[in-house]
Amino acid sequence: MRMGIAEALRKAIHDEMERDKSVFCIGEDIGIPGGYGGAFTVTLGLEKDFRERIIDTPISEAGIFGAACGAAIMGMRPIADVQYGDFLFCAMDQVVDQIAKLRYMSGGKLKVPVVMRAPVGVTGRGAQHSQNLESYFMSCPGIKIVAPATAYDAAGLLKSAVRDDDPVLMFEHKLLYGSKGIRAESGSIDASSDIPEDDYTVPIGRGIIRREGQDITVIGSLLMMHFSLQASQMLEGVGISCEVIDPRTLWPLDLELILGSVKKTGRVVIVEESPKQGGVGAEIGMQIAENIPDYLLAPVTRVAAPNTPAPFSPTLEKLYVPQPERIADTIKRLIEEY
Amino acid sequence: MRMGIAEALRKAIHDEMERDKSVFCIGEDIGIPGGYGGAFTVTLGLEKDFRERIIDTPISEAGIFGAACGAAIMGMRPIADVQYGDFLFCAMDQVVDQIAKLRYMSGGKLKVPVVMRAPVGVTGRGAQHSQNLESYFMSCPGIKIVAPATAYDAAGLLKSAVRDDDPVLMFEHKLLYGSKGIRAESGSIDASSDIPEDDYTVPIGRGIIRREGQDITVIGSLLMMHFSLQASQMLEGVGISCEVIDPRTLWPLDLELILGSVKKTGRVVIVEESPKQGGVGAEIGMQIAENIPDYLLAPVTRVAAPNTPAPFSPTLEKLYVPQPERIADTIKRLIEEY
Amino acid sequence: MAYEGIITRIGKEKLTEMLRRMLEIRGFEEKIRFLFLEGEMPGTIHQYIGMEACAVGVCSVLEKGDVIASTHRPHGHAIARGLSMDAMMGELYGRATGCCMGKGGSMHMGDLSKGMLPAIAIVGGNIPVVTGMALAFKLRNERRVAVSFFGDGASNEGAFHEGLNMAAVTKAPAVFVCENNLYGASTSIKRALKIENIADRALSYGIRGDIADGMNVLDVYEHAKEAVDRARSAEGPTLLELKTFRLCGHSRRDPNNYMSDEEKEEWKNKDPLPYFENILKNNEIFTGEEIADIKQSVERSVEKAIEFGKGSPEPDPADIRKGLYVTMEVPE
Amino acid sequence: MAYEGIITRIGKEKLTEMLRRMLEIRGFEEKIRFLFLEGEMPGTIHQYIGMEACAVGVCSVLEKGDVIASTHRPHGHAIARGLSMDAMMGELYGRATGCCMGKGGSMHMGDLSKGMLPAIAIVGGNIPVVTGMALAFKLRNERRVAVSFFGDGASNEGAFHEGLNMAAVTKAPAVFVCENNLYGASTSIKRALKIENIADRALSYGIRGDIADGMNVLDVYEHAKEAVDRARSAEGPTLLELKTFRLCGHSRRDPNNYMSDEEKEEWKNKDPLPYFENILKNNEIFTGEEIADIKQSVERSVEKAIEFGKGSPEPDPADIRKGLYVTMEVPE
Ligand SMILES: Cc1ncc(C[n+]2csc(CCOP(=O)(O)OP(=O)(O)O)c2C)c(N)n1
Ligand SMILES: Cc1ncc(C[n+]2csc(CCOP(=O)(O)OP(=O)(O)O)c2C)c(N)n1
Ligand SMILES: [Mg+2]
Ligand SMILES: [Mg+2]
Repeated sequence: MRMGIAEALRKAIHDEMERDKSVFCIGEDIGIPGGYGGAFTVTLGLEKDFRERIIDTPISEAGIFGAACGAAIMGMRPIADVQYGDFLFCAMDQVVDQIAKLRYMSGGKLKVPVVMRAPVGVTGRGAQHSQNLESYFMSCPGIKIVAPATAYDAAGLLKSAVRDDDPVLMFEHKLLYGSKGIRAESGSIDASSDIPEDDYTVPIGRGIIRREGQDITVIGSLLMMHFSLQASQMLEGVGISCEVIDPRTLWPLDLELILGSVKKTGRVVIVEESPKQGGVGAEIGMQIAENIPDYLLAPVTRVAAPNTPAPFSPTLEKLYVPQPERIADTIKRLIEEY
Repeated sequence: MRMGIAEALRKAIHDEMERDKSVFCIGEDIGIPGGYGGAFTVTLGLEKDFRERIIDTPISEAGIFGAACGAAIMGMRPIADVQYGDFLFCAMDQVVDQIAKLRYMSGGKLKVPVVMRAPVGVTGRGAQHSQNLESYFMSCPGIKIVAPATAYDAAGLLKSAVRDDDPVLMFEHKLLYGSKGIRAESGSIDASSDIPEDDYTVPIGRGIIRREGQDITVIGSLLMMHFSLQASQMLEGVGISCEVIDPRTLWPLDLELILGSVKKTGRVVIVEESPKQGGVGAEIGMQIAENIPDYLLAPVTRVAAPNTPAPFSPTLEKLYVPQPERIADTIKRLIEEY
Repeated sequence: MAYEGIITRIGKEKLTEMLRRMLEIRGFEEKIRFLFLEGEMPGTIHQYIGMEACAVGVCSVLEKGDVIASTHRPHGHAIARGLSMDAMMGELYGRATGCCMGKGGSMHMGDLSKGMLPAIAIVGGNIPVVTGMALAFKLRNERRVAVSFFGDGASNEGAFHEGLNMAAVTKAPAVFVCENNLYGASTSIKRALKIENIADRALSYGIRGDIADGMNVLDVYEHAKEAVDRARSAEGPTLLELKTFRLCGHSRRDPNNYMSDEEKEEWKNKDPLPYFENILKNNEIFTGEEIADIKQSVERSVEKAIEFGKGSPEPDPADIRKGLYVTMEVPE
Repeated sequence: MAYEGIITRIGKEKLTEMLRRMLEIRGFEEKIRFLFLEGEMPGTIHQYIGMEACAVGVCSVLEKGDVIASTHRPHGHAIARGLSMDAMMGELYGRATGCCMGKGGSMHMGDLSKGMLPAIAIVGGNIPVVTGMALAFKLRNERRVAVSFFGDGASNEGAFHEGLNMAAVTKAPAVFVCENNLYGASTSIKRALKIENIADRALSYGIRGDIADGMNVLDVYEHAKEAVDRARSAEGPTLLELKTFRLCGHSRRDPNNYMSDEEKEEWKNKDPLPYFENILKNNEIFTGEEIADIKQSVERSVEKAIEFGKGSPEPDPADIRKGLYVTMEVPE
């Protein structure tokens, strides 16, 4: 059935909760009758089937992620979420110091199978509701990071994450949810997929080539994957053939896929929605520059937001987020110059 | 006078508090009579001269950094500290969302001149007291990040930070403090300098060449600067001439200095004490790879800790932190191969 | 006659201002609600309809040098503190004339030069910041007060705990105003905390806790006055709980389906505006016609503000990199 | 005879174990203190001398399936919970035989298979985690209890507030044991909070607060029993404050110069070990000689543990990359 990301995630969570009694959801406003099902309707209605296992909490992010940590250690499979990724900062210690480290500190004796869900993206709400936090967690050993750009991947990765014995942090994009009704987002992009009725998973750690091409590799996650595809389409007209890679998992990176593509094309652009400084693009880019410098016909190049917080003004916001045009321009320039 | 970093910082803070009544210190155990002067004696005894302006707080990191933020906006010049850098995670929201963003959100109408001090380094205390948090803040627009490796720079940068109208985050290294008495650290490295009696500053945003060389550029901060110097000395014997750069400021990077050096040597190794993943080295390395790919005779190379938390065992810890030998080996290999 | 004493004490001039501000908030919020639903205004909004007595009651006791901090729901506080509706509307439209030059938006409304920190949309996030603002006043021996507005939901955040405790131990001249509107987004306080009165949490910090009727601007005024006076006289912070209610959705398009009809009805009957208007009429401060006149004038100001906002220039593209650092350009 | 009732209720076997555990803690801590000062042991330590009655009193009421979580000062809790001193010593020496295979160290002592989470050295950090452990028990309808140990200082952390409140609203079977030793590092509670009893903070969460004499293991036992029983019977969490004191420095080499001599003297006189020994002697549970015998035996165990630790193999260099992920190698 055709589903948007919100709907596909809802189904995947439902499936997992049905399959495994140790799965539960914990977060703010996730299962209030008459409420929203979380900030973007992902858990809407789940409380009807699983009242005990949809835990609505006070507004206490450190409490939520700490509780998820403890429950996971005791054998549960919590799915904890924040309404906006930005609020992970309020739970940062619990995520980075407890969830990510406890297993290592224990000498590998315990497990912390937490799933953490966090909506990201610059979407008309100003600086404190617009951050793409991926880069903050790229420095954190002990967690896996996934970032699905389609409904198929979202559901498949969610299931993998729930079944994974390690902590998994899943970034979702507000403009890709396809949330409906009062929770619809303006400026949304269609990320819906045909979701099989039968159980399936998408493996953590595997990227995917969204479009094959010869001249240049373009790497982008979440919204930037879609914008990269759009840019590639634009460039088709001028005879530039782009290979678009969706890493899907940011840690561990699917280096084999990435390096393989860049070996073929010799050029690479990494597209990020967040500021360039210390971004995910730095790590991906360095992996390429370190590992296959001899294949590079052009410098590894990043397209990213300016090194500022997100401005509110829609005009400025549009300049802030790399648009397909800007991505295409960069690619064109790179092909022309090298 | 010859001083270690702790002592030099103490003098610098004293000087600044004397010079400007709006400067005050806020933190845990920083000015308790009979206490420690903070975790590493930096503020020891300052309460005798400035009782009102040395504010000992409850154990409340979000409270400390939030309060520093508010006071700074109202015209004060707070110096806020955590006992170990790791605890910044407890204050992460206040640092990243408030301190770093409020000026931008205000349309540039207010200022947040906070100085934040955080000791880092892997020093025999296990996973939660050993993190080098630089990389977590490299993604955060709105703050400046400094990391002095010598007493001269520590005092000079502290003064610059206090006088700077923007928020400055200063990372200090536990093994470089030269703390004395009951607070001495085993395994310490001498980072003392002659500190002029007269006022001086070290500019934020300027790196320094610690040793000139021809064959390769080695970039390292804090303890890794000292280890890089040691590695260079080892390599002298085998005829390899290293240029060692101490960035001193991590954001904004002194790209002119770094790129200039790499243009000259054609090779670069970036040394980090923390895990390689998403590290500061990724950003520095990408800047080099993006900007001057044609000058590179060898791939930009990182030497870093493994992608794990810090283990407690001293044997493992020593393998975890890049030692001068490992740095030297990497350099040698690079020179041999390219 | 009820409220005679306080009415006399406050005086007609101030009462007029209070009524006007409350009407401005109501008029402003109703207008932009419409503009949002029409899709003409960008972003998201959290509105203050029904809570007007809280902001106006508290801000009416403040002096010029005082400062307030707000939340994701800041329009009411901004108007009550005296920000111009023009500059607010400019901000909502994301224009260069906005009080934050278009950089902030609805959730970061504020203007420090008017005594209001740009609002902090992280729930609970402004609380330690207000402690620090108050601390600055205390360190400089200034008789100024810092006021934090936040919700019932915010009182469950760690920042609330740390901020109040730190204000308590430093005896900072701060007032912590908890607008208890019984819900944090869709979550009833019954689910979020096991006590009836958030003011009782003051006991954890050894500070004063107090409660006022957040639907009655005069009651808010009296209790706020006591709290602010105490802070100003170095008697320490107060946690002041205002019992109130949202007569609107949590954020735009929220139909409040998680509230019962009886509950909505009950609170609708306590609407602070007719309540206050009646007191004023009963005490012969205003006639019905005079109030109608004020309403008309308010409506004109709101219309004017909308015109101003809509007609204002967009920020310059170069602005994106402006106003971050004081001392340097944004590095590439 | 004082304490007759409870002495009878607990019974000799358990009393023996309690005394032995307390002596083990004391003996262990005094020995490693020496080893640290000699520079023979790596890392840093926070010791439990003087607080033995707290850990032992609480852990004595726990059952096998229960779980505790500790802090930067975990040795006492670990011994009280029944971890082997050998494995602890192995950990302190950073050896492969340590209870965390040498990866944790002093501040992360623990062993979940023994009912103790590896200690969390972030002050206040274990509190929400314990709420979650208790929540797991509740969700599965298991009659198990989770216990958090933390200090007076920790009660000022946001994590305390969020963790307790969440336990309250979920009615999680948890007990929050605040060891109030009057200092957080060098900071007196007088500087850090404005109330006398941390137990009063329970009022903020609508849960039960209680206070026991942390220098008297029998009093701790009684109050802990009530709290644990209530948690086990789904009556909700308790904040249990134990009034206690450090009869040692905060961390190694700390001379406690921030404490007054009178204060130190006063508390030294309340040393929980002689206090308990006297009760046992007065109640004719043990003679002085029997106690001396136990002490000797404890001393031998500690010596043996040191030998074990020192003599244990270093971790394998490859271990550095082991035990992080369950499902994959550490990526390069
Ligand atoms: C730290 C944080 N968590 C969650 C949110 C999302 N959020 C925005 S408003 C809100 C409810 C706030 O409730 P309350 O504090 O009672 O204020 P009210 O909205 O009722 O005025 C939530 C959960 C947020 N902005 N910040
Ligand atoms: C979040 C955090 N802040 C600060 C510290 C540094 N620190 C370690 S122990 C300690 C004092 C703790 O006091 P308390 O909670 O009373 O426990 P006690 O040491 O007295 O047992 C401090 C400040 C820390 N480990 N974690
Ligand atoms: Mg509310
Ligand atoms: Mg204590």
